[in-house]
Parts: sequence; C-alpha cells; structure tokens
Amino acid sequence: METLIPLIAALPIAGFLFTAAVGRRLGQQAHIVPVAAVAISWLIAMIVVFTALTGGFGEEGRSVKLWDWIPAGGFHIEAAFFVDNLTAVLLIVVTTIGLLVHVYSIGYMSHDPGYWRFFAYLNLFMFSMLLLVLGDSWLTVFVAWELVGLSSYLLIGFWYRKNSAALASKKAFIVNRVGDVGFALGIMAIWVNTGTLNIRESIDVLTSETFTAFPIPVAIVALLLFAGAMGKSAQFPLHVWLPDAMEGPTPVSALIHAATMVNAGVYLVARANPIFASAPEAMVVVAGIGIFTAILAASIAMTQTDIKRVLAYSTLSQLGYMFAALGVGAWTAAIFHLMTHGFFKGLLFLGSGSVIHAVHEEQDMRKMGGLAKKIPHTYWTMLIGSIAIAGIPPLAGFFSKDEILGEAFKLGFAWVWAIGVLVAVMTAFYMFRLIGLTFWGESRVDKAVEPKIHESPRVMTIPLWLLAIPSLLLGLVLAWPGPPLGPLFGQEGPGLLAGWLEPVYHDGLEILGHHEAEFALFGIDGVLILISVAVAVIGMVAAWRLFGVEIGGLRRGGNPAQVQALSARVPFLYRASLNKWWFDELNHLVFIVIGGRIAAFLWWFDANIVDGIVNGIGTVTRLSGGGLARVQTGRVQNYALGIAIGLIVMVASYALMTGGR
Amino acid sequence: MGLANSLDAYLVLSGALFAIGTFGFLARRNAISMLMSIELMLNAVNLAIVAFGSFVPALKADGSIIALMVMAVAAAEATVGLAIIIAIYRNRKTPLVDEYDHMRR
Amino acid sequence: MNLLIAAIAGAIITTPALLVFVLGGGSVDDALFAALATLMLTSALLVVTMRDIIRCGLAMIVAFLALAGIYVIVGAPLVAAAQVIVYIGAISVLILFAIMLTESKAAPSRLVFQTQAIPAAVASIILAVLITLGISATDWGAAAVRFRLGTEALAQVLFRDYVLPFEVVSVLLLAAVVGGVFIAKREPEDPS
Amino acid sequence: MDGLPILSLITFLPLAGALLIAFLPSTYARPVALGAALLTWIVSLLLAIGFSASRGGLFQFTEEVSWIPAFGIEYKLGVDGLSLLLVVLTTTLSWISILASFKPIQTRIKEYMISFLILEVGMIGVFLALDTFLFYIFWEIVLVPMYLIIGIWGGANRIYATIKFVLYTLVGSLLMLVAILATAFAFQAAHGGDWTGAFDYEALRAFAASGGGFDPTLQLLAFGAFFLAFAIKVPMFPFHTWLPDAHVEAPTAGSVILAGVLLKLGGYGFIRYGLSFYPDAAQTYAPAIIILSLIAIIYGAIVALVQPDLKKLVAYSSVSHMGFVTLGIFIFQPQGMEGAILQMVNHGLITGALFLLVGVIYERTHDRAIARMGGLAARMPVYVTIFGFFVFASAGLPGLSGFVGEFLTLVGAFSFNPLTAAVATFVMILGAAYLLWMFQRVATGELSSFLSGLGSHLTDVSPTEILTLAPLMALVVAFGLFPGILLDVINGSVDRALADVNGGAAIAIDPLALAIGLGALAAVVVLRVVTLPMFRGRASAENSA
Amino acid sequence: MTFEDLVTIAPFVAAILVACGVVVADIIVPGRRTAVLAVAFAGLAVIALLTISAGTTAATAFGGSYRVDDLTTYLDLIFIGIVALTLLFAPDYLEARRLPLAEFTAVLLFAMTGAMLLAASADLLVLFIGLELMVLPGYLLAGYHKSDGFSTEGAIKYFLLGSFSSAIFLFGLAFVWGLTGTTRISEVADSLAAMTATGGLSAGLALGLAFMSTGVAFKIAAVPFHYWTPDAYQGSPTPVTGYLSVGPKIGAFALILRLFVEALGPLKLDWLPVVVVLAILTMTLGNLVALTQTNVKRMLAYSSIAHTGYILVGLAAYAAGRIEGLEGLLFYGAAYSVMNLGVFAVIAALQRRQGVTSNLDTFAGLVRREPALAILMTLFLLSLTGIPPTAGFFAKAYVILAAVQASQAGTDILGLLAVVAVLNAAAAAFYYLRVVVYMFMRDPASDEPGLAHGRLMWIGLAVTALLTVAFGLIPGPLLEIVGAAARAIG
Repeated sequence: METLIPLIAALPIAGFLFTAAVGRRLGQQAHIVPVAAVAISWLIAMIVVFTALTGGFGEEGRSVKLWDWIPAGGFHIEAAFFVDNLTAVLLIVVTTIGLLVHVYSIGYMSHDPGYWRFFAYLNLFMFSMLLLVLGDSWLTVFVAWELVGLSSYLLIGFWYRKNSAALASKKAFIVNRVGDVGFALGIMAIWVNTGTLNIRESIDVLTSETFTAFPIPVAIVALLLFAGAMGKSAQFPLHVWLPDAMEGPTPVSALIHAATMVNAGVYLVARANPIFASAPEAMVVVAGIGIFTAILAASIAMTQTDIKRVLAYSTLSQLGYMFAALGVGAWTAAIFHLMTHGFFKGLLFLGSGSVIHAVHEEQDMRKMGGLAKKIPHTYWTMLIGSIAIAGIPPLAGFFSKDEILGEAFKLGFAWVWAIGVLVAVMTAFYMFRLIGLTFWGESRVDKAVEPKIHESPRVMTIPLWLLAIPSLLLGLVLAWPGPPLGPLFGQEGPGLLAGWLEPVYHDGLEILGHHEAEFALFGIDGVLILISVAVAVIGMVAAWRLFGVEIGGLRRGGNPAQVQALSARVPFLYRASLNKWWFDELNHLVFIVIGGRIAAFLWWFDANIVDGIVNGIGTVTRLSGGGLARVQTGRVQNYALGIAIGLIVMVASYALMTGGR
Repeated sequence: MGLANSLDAYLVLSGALFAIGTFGFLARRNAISMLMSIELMLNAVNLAIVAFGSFVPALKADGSIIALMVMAVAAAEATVGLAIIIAIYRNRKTPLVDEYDHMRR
Repeated sequence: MNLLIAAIAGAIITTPALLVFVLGGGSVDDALFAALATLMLTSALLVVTMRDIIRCGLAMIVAFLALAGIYVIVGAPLVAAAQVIVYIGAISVLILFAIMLTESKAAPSRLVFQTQAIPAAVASIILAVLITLGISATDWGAAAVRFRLGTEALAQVLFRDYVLPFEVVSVLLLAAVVGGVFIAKREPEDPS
Repeated sequence: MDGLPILSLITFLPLAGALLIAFLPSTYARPVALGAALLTWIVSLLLAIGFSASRGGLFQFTEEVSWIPAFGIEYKLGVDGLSLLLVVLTTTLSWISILASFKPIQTRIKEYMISFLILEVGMIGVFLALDTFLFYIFWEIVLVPMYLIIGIWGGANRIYATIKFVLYTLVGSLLMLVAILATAFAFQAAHGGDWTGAFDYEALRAFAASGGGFDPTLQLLAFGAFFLAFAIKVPMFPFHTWLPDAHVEAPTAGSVILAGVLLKLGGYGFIRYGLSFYPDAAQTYAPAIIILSLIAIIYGAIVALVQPDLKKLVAYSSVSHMGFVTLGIFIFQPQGMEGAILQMVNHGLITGALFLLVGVIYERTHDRAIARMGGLAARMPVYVTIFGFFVFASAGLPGLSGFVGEFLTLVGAFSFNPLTAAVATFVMILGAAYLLWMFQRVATGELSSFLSGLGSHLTDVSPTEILTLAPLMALVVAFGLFPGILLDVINGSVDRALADVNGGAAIAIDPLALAIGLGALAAVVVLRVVTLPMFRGRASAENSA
Repeated sequence: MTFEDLVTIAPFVAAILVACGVVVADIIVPGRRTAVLAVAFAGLAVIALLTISAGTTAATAFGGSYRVDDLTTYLDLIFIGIVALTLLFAPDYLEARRLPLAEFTAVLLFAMTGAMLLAASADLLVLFIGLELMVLPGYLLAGYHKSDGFSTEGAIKYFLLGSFSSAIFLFGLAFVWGLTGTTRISEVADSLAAMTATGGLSAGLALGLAFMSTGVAFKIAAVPFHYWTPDAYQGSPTPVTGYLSVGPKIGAFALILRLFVEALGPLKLDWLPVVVVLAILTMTLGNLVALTQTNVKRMLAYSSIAHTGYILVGLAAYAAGRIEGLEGLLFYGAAYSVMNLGVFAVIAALQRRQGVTSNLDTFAGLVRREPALAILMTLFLLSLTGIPPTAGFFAKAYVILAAVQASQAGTDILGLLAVVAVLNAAAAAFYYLRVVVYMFMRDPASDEPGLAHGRLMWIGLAVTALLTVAFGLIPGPLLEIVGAAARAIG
C-alpha cells in the first residue's frame, strides 16, 4: 500500500512529462497515455480508498515519506503523502471526475490544434490536485495549492490567442495569490507556534495546549488559513476570478472550476477543523463569508445569459453553502455537499459543454432554446443535474443541501439558515431558467447553425451518464444509515459519510462540544426538510412561469414580457445582478487605475528622486567643477593675486596658532 | 631712537619693500615689470637676511654669504626669465602678460 | 619742470632723514638709514607705478643703489659691493636689454595696470601690515648693536661651511645659461 | 587533495584562458574562452565533490602564502559551504554566459572574451579570498571588465550606464577599503603593533568574537562603510538605481552575470564580513536594514509593474528579490539566512535565465519594448514554454527553486516579526502580477504587427540557446525538489555566522548623530528638488560627455 | 673638503658631470641622438650605481650641509628613474618637432641634480639652491618648444609664478634663519624644539611658517596655489609635462621632507591643520575641475593636483604621529611617478604625429588603431584611479591606512581626511574612465593608421607598465625600502 499511495500522484505527473516531451508528435493519439495514466491512477485510488474507508489505515491514517525536502536545521520538511478517510473521500471525487473529464475531453477537444497540450495540462492538474489532498505537511499542501493554480492558469489560458482567455488566466492566478499570501502566512504562523509543519502534529500541538500560550493566536492562524481557502474556493471578495475562468475549455470548467480545485478550500478548512474549532470567532467569519458568497453569487446567476457563467456563479453559490456549513460546524455536511456538488456540477458543466458544442461554440442562452429533442442525452443528464442542485429529493443535492441548512438551524445559526433558504429558492430558479432557456420553448438558434445541431459523440455522452448516476443516487447512498451499505463499511449510525469522517472530525467536535442530534424525521428535521423542498419547488415553479417548462405533460411557454416587467420592478437589483454587483469595475478602479497610478508615481519617484539624487550629486559635482574652473582665467596676475590672498590667509591662520599649544 | 641699530627697522623696511614688490607683481601687465617686481622682492629678502646677519650673533657671517648666494640665484632666475620673455615675445608679439591667456579653465 | 620734480623728490627723501636726525638724538647712521630707506621705498614705488618702463628700470637701479647703501650701514660692505656688481652691473642691464628687445616701449602703455590693481594694492597693504605686526610682535633675540664682519672671516665661513652651496650656485648659473641661450636663441629654420 | 592548490587553480584558470586568447588569433577566442570556462566549471565541480559538507562551516582546501609581510597581508584562499555554492554558481553561469555570447557578440570578440574571463577571476576570487586585502583586490577587479563589457558591447546609452555603474560601486567600495584598513589597524593596535593576522579573515573574526570585539565606534563606522559597499552591490533601496540602467544597456551575457553573480557579492559580503566582524554594529543597523529590505521588496515589485522594457522589468524584479536576501540575512534567524543564501543562488539561476531569454528575443527583434511584443506563443512555442517556466520560477512557484529560498526567508522573518513577514509575503501577489502581466503581453494574444513584420527572422530557440537554458532549468527543478543539496552545504556556514552576530549586542546610537545624518539626507533631497530643472535631458548630456 | 666628502657626494658630482658631458658630446658629434643618449644613459647608470653604493653608509659631508641617508638614496633613485624614463619618451616627440635633444637632456640632467641636492641637503641654504636648481631648468623645459605659443605661454606663467613663490618661500626661510640663527637642518630643529617647548609659536615663526608653507604649497601645486599647473602642463611639450608632473613634484615633496618634517618637525602640530585643509582643498578642487576638462593633458594636470592632495594625506598622517604616513607618502611618490609618466608617455607617443592635440577626441577608438597603447593607457589610468592590483591602488591604500591609523590614535580629523580622499577617488574615476570610454567605446575620428613608435618608447612603456603592476602586486620589496627611508627622518 505504501508504494501505491505515491503512485496515485506519480502516474499523472509521469503522463504530463511524457506528453509534454513527445505529445506534439502524437497528434490525435496524444490522449492515450494521459487518459491511461489517470485511469490507472483512479484504479489505484479506489483500492486505497477502499482500504482506508474499511479501516485499513486505522483511525489515524497512513503516511508515506519520500525524502527530506527542506532540511534547514530546525525547519525540517519532508516530502510525504498521507491518506486518511477525508483524503479518501476527496480521492473518490477527484479521481472519478478527473477520469470522466479526461474521457469526455477526447471528444470535446478532438479538433483543437493544442490537443496534446490540453491533455498534458490536465495531467499536470491531476497531479497537483492529488498532491493537494495527499500532502502530509502544510507546505506540501501549499506546493500543491500553487501548482493547481498553475495548472488552472495554463488551462484557463489554453486558448492563449484569445486575449480574454489570457487575461482571465492571469486574473485567476493573481487573485489566487492573494489568498495564498494568507495561506503562506498561516503556515508560517503554524511553524512559529508549533515548530512543525506536519499537519497532524501541528494540529495536535495547536489544539492540545492553552490557546493563549502561542506567539500567534489560533484565531489568526485559522483566519489566515481561511484566507487561502477563500482564494482557491473563490469566496467573496476573492470570487472575481472564477466567472472569468470560464474562458477555459469547458472540460476544464467542469473539472477544475466546479468539481475539484475550487473545493480545495473546503478541504483545507475541513482538514484544519480542530484549529477552527479552537477559534469560534474565526468560524463565524467563515460562516458569514460563505453564506454571503452564496447569496451574492446566486443573485448574479439569476440574470446571466452565458450558460457557463450561470453555472460558474452557481458554483460560487454552492461553495458558499459549503463554507457556511464549515462555519457553523457542520463539517460532514460540507464534505457531503462537496461530493454531491462535485458530481452534479461536473455533470452540468460537461452538459453545457455538450450544448455549446452542439450549437457551434455559442454560449449565449438567448441564442438557444428548444434543444431538448435535438440533443436528448445532454438534455436528460442536465435535467437530472438541475433537479439535483435544486434540491429535490431524492436526488443527491437534496440530501447534502438539506443537511447543511438543517445543521445550521440546529446549531443555532438561524441567520445562516434563513439566508440559505433564500439561496435555495434562487438556486432552483436560476437552474430552471437555464434549462428553460436552453432546452425548452422555441429555438432561437442562429439559422445557419440550426440544421447542424447534433448530439455529441458517445465518448462525451457516456461520461455524462456516468456522472448522472451519482447525481441521482449519491445522496441517498451516503446519507442512508442502514443496510446494505452501512454494514459493508462496518458502520452504523447517522450515515455512511458521517461514519467515515468521524475520526477526522473527532477532535474538532470535541473542542466544539457539538453532538450530532438524533435525526428526527417527524420532528424539527421533518419541518426543515419540508421547508427546503418547498422553497426549491417555489423557485422551480417561478422559473417555469417565466421561462417555460416541458416535462412530460407539463408544458408551458416562456413569458419574456413578464421577465422584463419583473426586472423593471426592481431596476437596481436587476442591474446589480446583471453587472455582478460591479465587482469587476471596482477591482479595475482599485487595482488598475489607482494601483497603476501608484506604480507610475513610484516609477517617477525612482527615476527622478532616487536616481535624481544620484545623478544630481553627479551633476552638482560637475557643475561645481565647472564653476571652480572659472578661477583659472589664464591670466598670471589673477593667479598671483590668488596666491597672495592664499598667503594672507596662511599668515592669518598661523597667526591664530601663535602662543601656547 | 637708534633706527640703524634696530633689527626691527630693517625688517620692517624689508617687509615694506617686499609688499611693494608684491604689488608690482600683482598689478603690472608687462612681463618685464613683473620680473622687476620679483627682483624687488628678492632684494627685500636679502635685506632681511643681511639684517639678521648683523644682529643675530649666530648668523654673524652666514647672513652675508646667504645674501650673496641669493643674489646669484636671482641672477640665474633673471637669465632664465628674460630668455623665456624673449621667446614668448617672438610668438605673441606683445610683452603684456595678461594677453597670454590662450590656456584657461 | 624736471627740476621741480627733482626738488620735490629731494625734499621727500631728505625730510624723514632730517626728522630722524633731529628727533633721534643726532645719530648720523640713523639719518642716513632714514634717507636711504626713504629713497629706496620711493624708487621702489616708482618702479611699480611708473608708466614708462625704461624709467621703471632706472628707478630700480636707484632702489638697488639705496639698498647697497643700507647694506653698508648695517655692516655688510661685501654684500653691498656684490649688490652693485650683480644687480646694477648685471641684472639691471639685462633687464634694460630685454626691454629694448621686446620693444616694450612701443607697446601700449596706456594700461600699465591690471584691472585688479586696487585689490592688488589692498592685498599688498594687508601683507605689509601683517609682516610689520609679526615682526614687531617677535622677540628676535637680536643683539642691541649691529656688528661688522671682516672679509677674511667671511671667506673663512664661506669655504668652511658653505663650500657646497657656493659650488652649486655655479652649476645653477651654468644650467641657466645653457638653457637660457637655447630658449632665447632665434631659430632661423623654425618650422612655424 | 592537499598538494594541489585547487582553489588557486579555479581562480586563475580563466586568467590562463584569457592570456591564451590574447596571444591567439581571434578566431580561437570563442572556443578557448568556452573551454577555459568549462574547465573551471569542471574543476569547481570536483571541488564540490571533494568538499566535506559535514564540516561546511569550516574553511577547507585553504592556501596560504605570505604576500606583503610588512602588513601581514597574505594570499589566502579557502572555501566553506557558502563560498562553495557561490563559486559553483559563478563557474556555471560563466560558461553559460560565454556560450550565450557566441552569436550576439560579433565585434572585438577577443577583448570580450578576455574581459569575461578576467571578470570570472575576480568573482571567484571574491568568494574564495580569506584575506580582507585580497578580498578587496578581487572585489575591484570585478569592476573593470564589467565596465568594459557594458561600455563596449552595450546598448545605445551604454556609456552613461557603465560610468554610473562604476562610480556608484566605487563610492561604496572605496569606503569599504577605509573600513578594511581601519579594522586591520584596530587589530594591529590590539596586538601590540604586530601586523600578523590584521588582514586575516579568521584572525579578525576570532578577534571580533573575543572579548568586546572591535571598538563600538569603529564598528559603527566600519560596518557603515561595508554596508554601503554591499548595499550598493546588492543593490538595496535606495542605492539601486544603477541596476536598471546597467541591465538595460549591458549585453545579454553581461546582464546574466550582473544579476547572477555580481549582485551576490553584496549578500556574500554581508554574511561573511559584516556580521562576523562587527556583530554589535550589525545588531544596531539591522532594524534599518530590515526596513530598507522591505521597502526594496515591495517597491521593486511595484515599479517593475509599470516597466515598458523587458530588461528593466527584470532588473526591478531583481531589486525586489534581492530584498529577500538582505531581509533574510538581517533577521538573524537560521531559516532566514539559509533562505537568503538559497535565494541568492536561485535568483542567480532564474534571473540569469530570464535575461538570457530576453536576450533571445532581442537577438531576433532588436527590441525589448513589451508594448511591441505579443503572441509569441504561436511562433515560438518552445521559447514561450521555457520563458513561462522561468516566469513562474521567478514568481516563486513551489516545486521550483525560487520558492524554497523565499519561503525560508519568510519563515525566518515571521519568527522575527510577523508583520515583517506579512509585508514581505505581500510581494507574492505583486510578483505574480508583474511577471504574469509581462508574460501575457509578450507571449499570448495574436502575434503583434511588429513581430509579424519580422517574418521569418522570428525563429524559435536554437539548439545553442537551449543548451544555455537547459542546465538552468534542470538546476531550478533540482533545487526546488531537493534543496537539501544546498542546505546541507551551507548549514555550517550559517550557524557560524549567526553565532558570530548573535554574540553581539546593539550599540546605543547618539541621537544627535542620527539627527545630523538624517538631516544631511534631507538636505540632499531638498537640494535635488531645488535643482530639479538642471537635470532635464541629463542622459543625453551624460552620454555626450 | 675631504676625500670622504667627495665619496659621499659622488653621485651628485657625477650628475653634474654627466650633464656637462651631454653638452660636450653634442659639441663633438652635433645633432646625433645616439651620442647624447649614450652618454646620458651610461651616465645615469653610473649615477644610480654611485647612489646605491654611497647610500649603503649614512654620512654627512661638507661640514654637515650634505647628507646621505636611506631617504636620500630612495629619492635620488626615484629622480634618476624619472629622468631616465623621460629620456626614453622624449626623443621621438622632440625629433618630430625638430627640437634638439642635447640641450633638453642637459637641462633635464641639471634639474635632476637640483632634485638630488634637495634630497641630500642637510642645510637650508643648500636646500634652497637645490630647489632653484631643480625648478629653473623646469621653466626652461616648459618653454622648450619655443616656437609654440602654448609652450612659451605655459613657461612664462610657470616662471613668473614660480619666481614669485620662490621669493615668498625665501622670505619665510629668512625668518627661520633669523630666529634660529643657523641654516643647518638639525640645528634648526633643535633650536625650534627648544623654542616652542617654552613659548609656543612666536609671531615671527608664524610668519616664516606661513611664507614657507605658501612657497612649498605652490611647488607641490596644492590648492589654492596650484594655478600654474594646468597652464604649464597643457602648454609644455608632452614629455616635459610628464616630467614636470612627477620630477618637480616629488622634488617638492623631498623639500617638504627635509624642511617641514626634519627642520620644522618640532612644529608639526602647528602645520598639521594647514596640511589637512590644503589636502582637502587640493583633492577636491583638483578632482572637481578635472571632471570638466576635455583636454587630456589639462585634465591630467588637475589630476596631478588631486594626487598632491592624496600625498598630503600621508603627510598629515605623519604629522599626526604615524610614521606610516611618511611611508605612504614615499610609496605614493614612486607609484605616482611610474603611472603618471606612463600616461604622458602614451600621449607623447600619440603626438609623435605633428598637429595631434591632446583633446579627448584624439583617443577616440584608439583601441582599434593602436591597441597596445590603448591597453597600456588603460592600465595607467586604472592605476591613477586606484583600482587594484596596481601601484596607484596600493599607494592610495597606504596613505589612507596611515590616515585611519592617525584618526584611531586620536586625531579624528584624519578620519575625515580619509573619507574625503576615498570619495574623491571615486569621483576621479569618472574622468579617468572617460578616457577609457573614448579609447574603447567610441569610433575613431579619423582612420589614420597607427604610428610606428621607437624602441625607446616601448622600453619605457614596458618599464612603467611593469612597475605599475609590480608595485601593486608585490609591493613588499618597495615597502621595505620605503620603511627604511622613512625611518631615516621619522
């Protein structure tokens, strides 16, 4: 097993190196090695996951040391991997979706001249992401943290000729870096506090001693780590990069910007749960930012017309849910939602890719409509995904979202719950708006393109269906406490996932003092479920009324006039939503305009003041030399007078020295 | 009063002569005038030396001898100086030193 | 006219001498010293102020002569003799020759002084004052009376203590002559 | 290896090459120069193999020959972990630079190669000298060839740049000479007028550590002089303005060596001399130096943001990166100093490579204006890949070598003072910003009209160019993954230097003196502002001078 | 006068004889350069040998007015070297201008005699005559190109001001004689020591000191008594400039050593402040004005002023109580002589072609036309700048070391002096390196081919270059000599 764990990450990097080296010459065969690498990696991961979840590594998990990475005296970092149940759960999501996206890309990217490059990058990403979840020390995680940023940069900017893509990739990397600064400082703080950067050891130290005894308060450490998470998971105010990241090819959006990388922040906070548990103030911040991001993004998603951007804001919103869960202490729920969301959002993105493919790279939903019959596989899978995200039981999203809201309410965060419920309405609304605009009603597709619309090849639709399955069932499976799955993994109690993660959260929960309340279907939980389902239905129906519906017998056209009237009723909100609350403009003002002015001023300062002093000294020297040269008139008598005056001064100065010593 | 027996008198006289020579050197334009001024200055020095010889016991004989040597030196100096003056006069056709200002700054 | 100038000059020169003679208790030496000193300074002043350079040269000879007289008074007749021979016999003549050679007489004599004549005068006066102050403030450890030295004693010192300078001075003169002749010599084939 | 004077061999092998070139026809200049540099490199690698890392803090392979006995000045060389790294860095970059000069330098090749090899002698000598006088001599020897390299083979404004470089450096180094002499004399005076050991590094260091060390006033002044010399070389804000000019005007290889090695002389000097000789003064000055370092880190990055010229941008990035070096040194923490040393090596590799890469573009376009670039990725994919690699390396991407040094420095800074680290860490963002912005403007988008106008001249990197870049890439990856290679070697040196400096205690500074100093500084600034109109068009004036 | 006396002054006598011999040789075989040079070089060799052999035993002669010690020997050898090198560089230049070599050589040798006498004088009168014997030929040499307006202009300025300063100097000397009642240096020193021990500086002595300081400061070209230097240097024929920049300067420093260090040694704390001020002014003004010069000879004139300042730093350090200052001064003298002669030799070589000015433009692209000269010039300029490992560097380091020592020993002002010195050295780099810029980094103004230079020129350049490097790289032997020389009077 020790050799298998490193292999999970090693295979993709090998695939990357191989493809980077020779991929250019492989043409349309370039995908074979990368896909195979990820497939084998997936297989191994599944073995490892199974071993871990069945207790094969014990409660503490298993670490594998490769070499001493940074042996700088007291600062000693090992290059090592670590697998416990949390890692295992993440491995499921990462490798599975990763593999499916790889397969999907074979079809999706088949006509791109950068085919080999794409697979190379994807492999690099897989390596980075796996390193992130497998890393044994904070610094390893940080390395992976940056590497996923790099791969994200490369993939967003994949179509480098497109200026918008290049800009978006740069923006993504830099905004991420903002978060990374926090993360890096957090790591330093951990080292200063504990003298180690091994994750488990440092957490043990941080949580075992009295909190005030540390040079850096634990709350600060927690917030710094959270800053890193905010960057990677695009939480407000660092959310601005994610929508722009949609400039990348759609499989990338699915894999990185929906299913895996953006979840890294959630993983980080979950991993550091005892630290957060020790700092309740920090947790409130996490919850607040999370739920605020959720509603902010949802509000924007309601009016966007670019199909991928809707999904992107939706992702932001769902990530906000997860952080809200983390903030209130519902860590299991957060990871639960991470998993389900990974699958259904991956599905939705891949589906949107299929749609975009079908209508010849058109992303504007206003130029779609009525596609349900023309691309049925895509339609049905996306419908499943939408229902899942809307939170309609018994699909996956219902379970996880409901658990978040329920826990928030039960743990005393009513405000989180209240906002969360509102977001749930909006979620259902914008998702069915998306479905309505895209698949139902009359076709608004460009007449030239209309006849060429076709369903995607099987290499793309099969992954869609493979993702639809967990979108349908995963919630049920993971939340279901009873047989047959529970006993298989040797678990009883609140649910499969909760059981798996219990060892991970054990310490944190103890510090928090939370105890999982008994699930009461006919008590408070039932009411909350009802509310959840109700609001989802409300949102859904509202979307149907405005944008139409065509499910089975339910048929109804859209109502654009009413949409307009409604938007005119709340002009400010509408414009704010349409303009994404002007965050891009604000950033432009602050960083490009004002920041640029500052930089330009400093450059002026450098060239004129700092260098000016240097040159000024030189110039003054030279000028004074020129001035002194004037003394040299060429006339002997002038010289002689100078000498005579010098003589007088000399006499005078010696005269001053007469007398005693 | 004993002026003739006062060393100070000779020295002050010497100083005055020296100052006059200096003035001539500083103020005159003609190279030869300047040379003459220098001769005045050297004579001033000689006066001082001779005076010392006559009043400072230890310098009894030395003063005169030094003065003689200085005269010889003055002669040599004058020789050289006049040679140079003649040479430059050939080049520049003027004895006025303040017009020899081709080199400056 | 010239007579008048001579009379005034004579008066200027003799007045201090008379004053010294009368006020100083009738010492002939003192009076002579005063007269010669006055003569010397006056002619020196003329050297540096007169317009006509030939007259300057003549005034210089007068000054040298007066100085020779002072040497006699102070008790160095040998020096006085040398003064007459070297300065009046050699240097002054040399200078007068040079004046002729360079046609200085013909040169514009309107501006004998530099534009800096006034600063020069100020500087010279300051210098004179400083020297005078310095001299009078110093105890020279001098004898009260000047003493004379015989030529013989002088020669003895010269050839005992000052042989080397004496020899070297001749070398100096030799060098001056060798070089001076070359520099002053007109080169007929001068390329320029 | 006792018998073989391997250090002298390394130091003077390039000189032998230079002499050989001088007496051979110019067609042999290139191969001989490369051969000499490669040979030196190989010998330096042998040295590295023979070096005992476990005794890394001690000087090994020492050579000692009496030179000027009247003052106890010796020809003394020795290598410890710190100098070993820098020597190998020097020899590596030297042959790479020489190889990279083959094509760009077409005029007066002989002189160029001779200059370059003599430059190498000076640089290696600085790192190996164990006698302060000898050190100074090598220090100054570096100056002349660099002066010629910039001045003869440089760009349009090269004369202004090279004179500025030399004058600036001289001001610092001459004051350092005074300090060296003062230190030697203090030693001599303390040893009853015996000059023996007065210039000997180990003797001086031992003296500094014994008893009270050097007199506080001497320490303050001498350290100040050393500081100025080193700070100018590093260069620290506000002594950095010679750097952009020198970099912009220097030929590619000159920039590589300038950034790769010359700037390191300053950092090396701080560790080797500043801390060990004047621990008390170092403690006294440290806060100010830390603040200046922080300013340099942020300021360099911000100014880099708006640079329109590729080389200038990289030059300002050097100011920022070298700020980490001084920061790391003066927080007096093991992690900080190890980070600083790593940063020196890595900056040498990465920035050296960036200059090589800029040179590659310049070779083809004869332009460095970022505004005229764009879309290179389509035409020069291999180039852009390598370029991107080093851009990210420079931005401190973990896994590549730049990260480790930077992070260690930051960790040290954090344990010194979290706020310091926070300010310094902020540059992670700025660094990414200016580097990626540059990369984006150069590499992505559609091919600019300027570049497309060049037609077929715009070829991808040639095999020679790859040969110069590949070793650097390999090292950047290797040191990123296995920084232990470097850390093992320097641990000893770092411990010794820290033991030296931490034995010191800050000296109380006379507030009056401080006020006078600051007042003088303010006066200079005021003078400058008042005389502002006089400096219009100074560059052209200087150039015509 | 005894036989021992003759043995002691043998080098001096030999020098006079050689000077006369040159004249005679020219009369016997007129216009033949080989004859003149053969006599001169053979003579110089003999003088050098005699100097060394006489120098082995310290002695006085002529009733204590002539003295041979290690300092005399050292300085004499420098003078001999300077003259020998000048004679190597001059013939080509003079021939190109149809100037006779014989008179030149003779006058030069007379000047050397004067300098040697200065170095050997134990008597102030001898000292004065030696000084005159040194400078009078200098005036003549400056005007040696008598058909050239610049040469004669330089000469007359040099002469007039030189004579003026001589008179001033002599006036001061007279006061010292009057006060001490003797001309013998050692007796003067004793007398002054006794005098100042009781009453300090008397007004008369102050006057004397002031006049002498002024005169000496003029001779070494210290600011503000330097005015003659640029004009005389620029105007003089280039080999003469080379000689003037070192010979009379080192001679004047010999004068300082014998007069101020020895005779006025007891007053050194009185003249120390003056030296400090002069040093600062001299270095600073020399360098500042040199920055603006476009004529290389004139620039080097200012540079030589600046170097005077550096040498004065050594003197100040000595006055402040460090013998190292004296050693530094002496070392500097030797180093400065070789490098400065070298520089002027290169210029002279370039000016072998008639009409070539010493403007900076002359040097444009020199490396292409005459690479060897350009490289040698660079070496000398680097040495003047003070870049190791050259003579100039070590010399500068030496005087600075002395200043630093003095400052640590309690005379704080010397520390300032050291700092001013190095800052000046840094500024000076600008104008030295500017010549390098022209030689290496500019295109030649004309495409005239390089000139063929005589063998003498190359020998001379080789010697100066070799010494410039040797003094910097292996200063040990010279240091020992300098140490001995300094101990002779320190």
